[in-house]
Amino acid sequence: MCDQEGSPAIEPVVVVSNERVATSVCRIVLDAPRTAATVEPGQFVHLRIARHADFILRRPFSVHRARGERLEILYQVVGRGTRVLEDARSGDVMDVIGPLGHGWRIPEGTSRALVVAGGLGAAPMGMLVERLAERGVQVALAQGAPSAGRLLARDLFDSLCRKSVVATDDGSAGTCGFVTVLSAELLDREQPDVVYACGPEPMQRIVAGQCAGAGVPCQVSLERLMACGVGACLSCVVDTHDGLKRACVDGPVFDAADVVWDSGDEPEAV
Amino acid sequence: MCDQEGSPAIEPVVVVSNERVATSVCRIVLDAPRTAATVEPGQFVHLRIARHADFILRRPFSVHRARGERLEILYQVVGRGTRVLEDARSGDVMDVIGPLGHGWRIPEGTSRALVVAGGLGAAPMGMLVERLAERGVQVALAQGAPSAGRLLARDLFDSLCRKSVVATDDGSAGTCGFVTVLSAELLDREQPDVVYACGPEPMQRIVAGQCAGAGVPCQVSLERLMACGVGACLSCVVDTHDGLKRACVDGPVFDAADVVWDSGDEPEAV
Amino acid sequence: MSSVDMRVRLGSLELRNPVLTASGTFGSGREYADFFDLARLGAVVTKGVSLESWSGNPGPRIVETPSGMLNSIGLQNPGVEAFCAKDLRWLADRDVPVIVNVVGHRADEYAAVAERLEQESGVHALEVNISCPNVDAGGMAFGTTCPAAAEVVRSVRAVSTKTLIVKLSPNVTDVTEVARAVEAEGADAVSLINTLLGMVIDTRTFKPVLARGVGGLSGPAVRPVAVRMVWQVSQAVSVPVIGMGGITCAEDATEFMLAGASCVAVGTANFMDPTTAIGVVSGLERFSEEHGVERITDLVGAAWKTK
Amino acid sequence: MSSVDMRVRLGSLELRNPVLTASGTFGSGREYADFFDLARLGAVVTKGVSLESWSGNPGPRIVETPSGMLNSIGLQNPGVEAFCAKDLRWLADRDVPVIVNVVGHRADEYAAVAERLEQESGVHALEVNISCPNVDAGGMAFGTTCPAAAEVVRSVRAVSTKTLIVKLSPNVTDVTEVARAVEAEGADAVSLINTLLGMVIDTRTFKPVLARGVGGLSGPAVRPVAVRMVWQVSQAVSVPVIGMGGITCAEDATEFMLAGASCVAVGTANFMDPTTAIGVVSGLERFSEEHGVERITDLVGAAWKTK
Ligand SMILES: Cc1cc2nc3c(=O)[nH]c(=O)nc-3n(C[C@H](O)[C@H](O)[C@H](O)COP(=O)(O)OP(=O)(O)OC[C@H]3O[C@@H](n4cnc5c(N)ncnc54)[C@H](O)[C@@H]3O)c2cc1C
Ligand SMILES: Cc1cc2nc3c(=O)[nH]c(=O)nc-3n(C[C@H](O)[C@H](O)[C@H](O)COP(=O)(O)OP(=O)(O)OC[C@H]3O[C@@H](n4cnc5c(N)ncnc54)[C@H](O)[C@@H]3O)c2cc1C
Ligand SMILES: Cc1cc2nc3c(=O)[nH]c(=O)nc-3n(C[C@H](O)[C@H](O)[C@H](O)COP(=O)(O)O)c2cc1C
Ligand SMILES: Cc1cc2nc3c(=O)[nH]c(=O)nc-3n(C[C@H](O)[C@H](O)[C@H](O)COP(=O)(O)O)c2cc1C
Ligand code: FES
Ligand code: FES
Repeated sequence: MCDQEGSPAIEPVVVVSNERVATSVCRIVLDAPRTAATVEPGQFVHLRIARHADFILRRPFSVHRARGERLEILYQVVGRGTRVLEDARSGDVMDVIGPLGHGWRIPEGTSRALVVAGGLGAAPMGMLVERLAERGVQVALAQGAPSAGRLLARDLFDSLCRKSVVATDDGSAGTCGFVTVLSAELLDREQPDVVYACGPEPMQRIVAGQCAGAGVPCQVSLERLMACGVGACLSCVVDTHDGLKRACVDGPVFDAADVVWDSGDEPEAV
Repeated sequence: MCDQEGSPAIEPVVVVSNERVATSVCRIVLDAPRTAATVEPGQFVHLRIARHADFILRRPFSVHRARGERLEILYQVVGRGTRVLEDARSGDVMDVIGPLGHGWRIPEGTSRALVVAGGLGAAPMGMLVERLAERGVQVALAQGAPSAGRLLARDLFDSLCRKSVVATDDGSAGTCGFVTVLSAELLDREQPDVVYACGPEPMQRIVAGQCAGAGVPCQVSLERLMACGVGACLSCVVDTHDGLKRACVDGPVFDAADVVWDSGDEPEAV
Repeated sequence: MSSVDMRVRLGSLELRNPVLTASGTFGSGREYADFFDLARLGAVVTKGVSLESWSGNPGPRIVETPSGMLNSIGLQNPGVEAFCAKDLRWLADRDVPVIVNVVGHRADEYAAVAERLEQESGVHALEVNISCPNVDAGGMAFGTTCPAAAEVVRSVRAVSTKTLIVKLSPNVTDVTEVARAVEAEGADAVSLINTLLGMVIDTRTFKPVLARGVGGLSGPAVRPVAVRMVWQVSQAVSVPVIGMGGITCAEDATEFMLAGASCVAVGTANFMDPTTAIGVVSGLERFSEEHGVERITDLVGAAWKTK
Repeated sequence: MSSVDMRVRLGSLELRNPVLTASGTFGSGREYADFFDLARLGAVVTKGVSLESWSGNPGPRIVETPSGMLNSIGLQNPGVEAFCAKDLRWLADRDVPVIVNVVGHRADEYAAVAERLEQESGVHALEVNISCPNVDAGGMAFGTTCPAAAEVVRSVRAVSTKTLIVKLSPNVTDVTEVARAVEAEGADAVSLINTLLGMVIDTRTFKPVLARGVGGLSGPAVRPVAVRMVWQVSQAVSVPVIGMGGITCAEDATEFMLAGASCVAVGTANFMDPTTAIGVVSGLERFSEEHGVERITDLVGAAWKTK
């Protein structure tokens, strides 16, 4: 899809709506004609949440959906910026740089795809699932979250996926456990031509391993702290077998096989 | 009045209204029961306009009027803080430290007073004129501004003052020229027992000189950049014949005769 | 009541908690007594006190900067006698340890102030300020070279039995050198950072905003520099470090303690919210409880100790 | 069209306006070509280039701070050969002067890079970076002592006929000493400030946020320190000064020019708004017109010259 990806620009955007859709997760809809018209699945925007605030950097957010002139973003409230974003009211003006990065790729002749989303990893999957459905690809989707209250975009996924299953850490919905249990099953049962994974890095690493084992190509969307978002500052590097890459322009989507995953002794897991 | 001045406290306040009342001047009404109940004419509040902004200090504003549980502030939009303040909407929450400072004093047996206000110098005169009227003091008021569109609180002053005249630099209202022309006249014609002056420092210096000449006691309200507002940081010092004083606690109102006025070669004048 | 042991030691002095006020930002404490009970603080650090009265610098004395401010107060103070008669007398009844910030133009002036304060039982410690950027003679001039710093500390140490804290300047190539030099002269603790030398120019007048031209930068803007220096100094000396620079809340204070500070001081933030310091006290307590920290001192230097 | 003469000189190099990009914040310019025509800049300053390729530091490499950020990129770059083949080739067609930021672990490495670039007509000036706080060997180590700084500049000067700019570190007691030392070795200009050494500690992990621990502080937070140092250095040396540190708009840039900077560079602000630099160009032009300034150079040092 990369060839179709439009060149980035700064676009002033107007907040259309901004409300909570799950525990500590909100959906903000932005009026952003230019970006909405050119963004591809898996790309992101670099959002300037506030001017004259005590934090200066933009914040990168995947585009969950683009409908008409509007962008839809799902964001989790984790720190200063997202706390300020949560207070945005309809009519507020901000600006984005976008569309940015290389998104999901749909290999020629793909007929079956498996989508694995952990937590906010569901955010970049909205446009992807829509595109896959358009292309007549049969989609199986496995979503994981800490609890039922944190599952995202269920209606969208249920309506567009042939199979859509969930796992929660506390068992409050679907299978009790990590989404990686479901991905293992589905990888085996659905025999997908390609797997798309996004979520906490340890989860992506595990899914990448499962796909490597099954010999199925896997794409992952990686998160890094980003300053410029356009490839200039080298703050977002990802270690790949082909050297250091920039998540903002060479990614955020990478072939899992290219990524040099770190040891995996992180505390968290999904 | 000082003895009556309440001890300062931090009070969360809610914006009731905030609108433009003159060229580049707005009036904000704050719901602030404690401060409104204890503030005396000439005192000020130290307003925290925003948290998490790139500017960190509070901003000092005179209380123009205190009615019931509400404070009325007249402020000119001059920089970062007041630009942000201008965007405040009703319902927004801020906090003030107040009431602060020593306000206007009404000497025993005052029967006639002259009030001289230049520009935003009208702000601290609202409560003063109200108090003088309550005490049955006959008030003559001279107000100056660059142009008619910048005259403030006309209705209040006209309704409470026996005599209320204006001067504008461009002659668009009242006398064409500086308010100091009017103050000279009124000082002579009204024979006031006391004169109250607030406005740009050069104007206050001139009025102070006129009063000294006429042998009439004069009080002035001086502005200084303020960090703490409570007497701790020494950023607001005023040079007096009795040594350095702090505008925030020893003032902002001083006896003009105590102030060591600087040379007076400032560019501006009123 | 809290289970956390909040007590900390500075030389022979024990404080009920590690939260102090930064010199010059809290007056003599009196100005903030309307807002909370000073006895809830670890100690009050007074503004700079000199032998004779100093009139400070002409105004404007402050200007705001992004997430910070510049000040050029210039150590205005009534001199040690008036200080003892007024501020110290008032503080005596407040049940809070008092640390007096000492300034001078020459080493012997510092010593003279220390000598005068030696008689005052109400003074629990001295903070020798060799790092004020706002005076021409003395101040920072002493804090930026090891020999000069050592000389001042030596002369004060010679006349004072009180806990001796030396306030270090961040405007140096290697802050650990000066820290070692003053430790060698008998300092019981070091405090840092004082302000970073800065300037703001008014594009309307084409002149610096501050009458004196330069001023000292403080506030959240300097916090990363302060944390870095506390990290360096706490590993270079064995005496306790008092960390400050942009602390606005308990989380900021925790950063300093993890970096190696045994105590923290709240300065510019007092102007933003007069209750910041006690908020830091309760916040540190809560943080320690949540993290199962029994003694607040267990946090000190955790960022490098457990390395 | 504007009546203001915006041209400035750096040694033998004439720039069409005084606005540059700060090294490391603008890539090779290519990354920002989508946002505006680079030919509108005074010059593009590239990221640091070393003899061989450097892989930089592990991540996280950045963290935000109040009105600023820390970075510990560590001069990741493909080495001078790859730089010439890719970035320089691309820049060649852009009708904008190119200033290459040069880094090395040893003086002879700096010289080797300079020697290689001597052949490149597409390189208009070198900015010798002796002030990067993010590498162990070299970098800031050279910028904090006069002899080391002098040695690097001498070795580069010996092999390069290009306009030589030396980038100074703010992490020193007296920045004017280093400035004089490099001027004496033939520097055609000095640029400052590089980043202030800082640290942020994560109170959840008890460890520094940056993998390397310390990083370089940049952004609006440091502006007052930068303006002060430009003010000092521009009065201490006779070569032009390139001022930077927290510039976000024309007014900020004006402060630097009034303080004594002949040119200004926009760094961290590019991340906030990619069009900041050209906004500064037009803003400086407007400001000059409004103030009846015919030559932009008339602003340089006005804050102290007219004293
Ligand atoms: C390409 C890309 C796409 C993203 N898409 C989404 C999305 O669709 N929805 C969503 O909720 N989040 C998304 N993120 C993460 C999002 O950018 C961060 O959560 C956000 O920047 C946090 O900002 P803050 O000011 O609230 O937190 P901060 O106060 O800046 O930091 C709070 C915590 O969040 C972490 N954090 C900050 N920035 C990032 C970052 N860029 N990546 C990972 N962790 C970070 C910090 O390390 C810290 O632990 C994306 C990140 C990238 C790189
Ligand atoms: C006791 C007192 C009472 C005041 N009452 C009023 C009032 O009723 N209405 C009103 O409009 N203003 C009043 N002021 C002035 C007001 O505080 C400033 O205009 C305001 O702080 C400017 O904030 P800013 O962020 O918009 O401007 P900044 O960006 O901070 O500065 C913009 C310009 O305003 C000047 N300025 C900033 N603070 C002050 C200050 N404290 N005093 C004088 N000039 C300042 C600066 O020097 C600069 O030139 C009062 C000041 C004091 C000390
Ligand atoms: C207005 C003001 C006055 C100060 N006066 C003194 C002083 O008299 N003696 C001193 O050692 N430090 C003085 N300082 C420095 C502070 O004590 C502190 O070291 C510095 O401000 C950094 O902390 P902060 O960022 O929390 O303010 C002063 C700081 C400010 C802002
Ligand atoms: C991400 C980043 C990378 C940088 N890389 C370099 C570099 O390679 N060489 C250099 O001399 N300075 C480098 N700097 C310092 C800047 O060029 C500049 O001196 C400093 O950031 C201050 O300017 P600013 O506040 O406008 O960013 C870098 C700064 C940042 C933020
Ligand atoms: S965020 Fe700057 S290079 Fe990726
Ligand atoms: S503002 Fe701090 S003493 Fe007056």
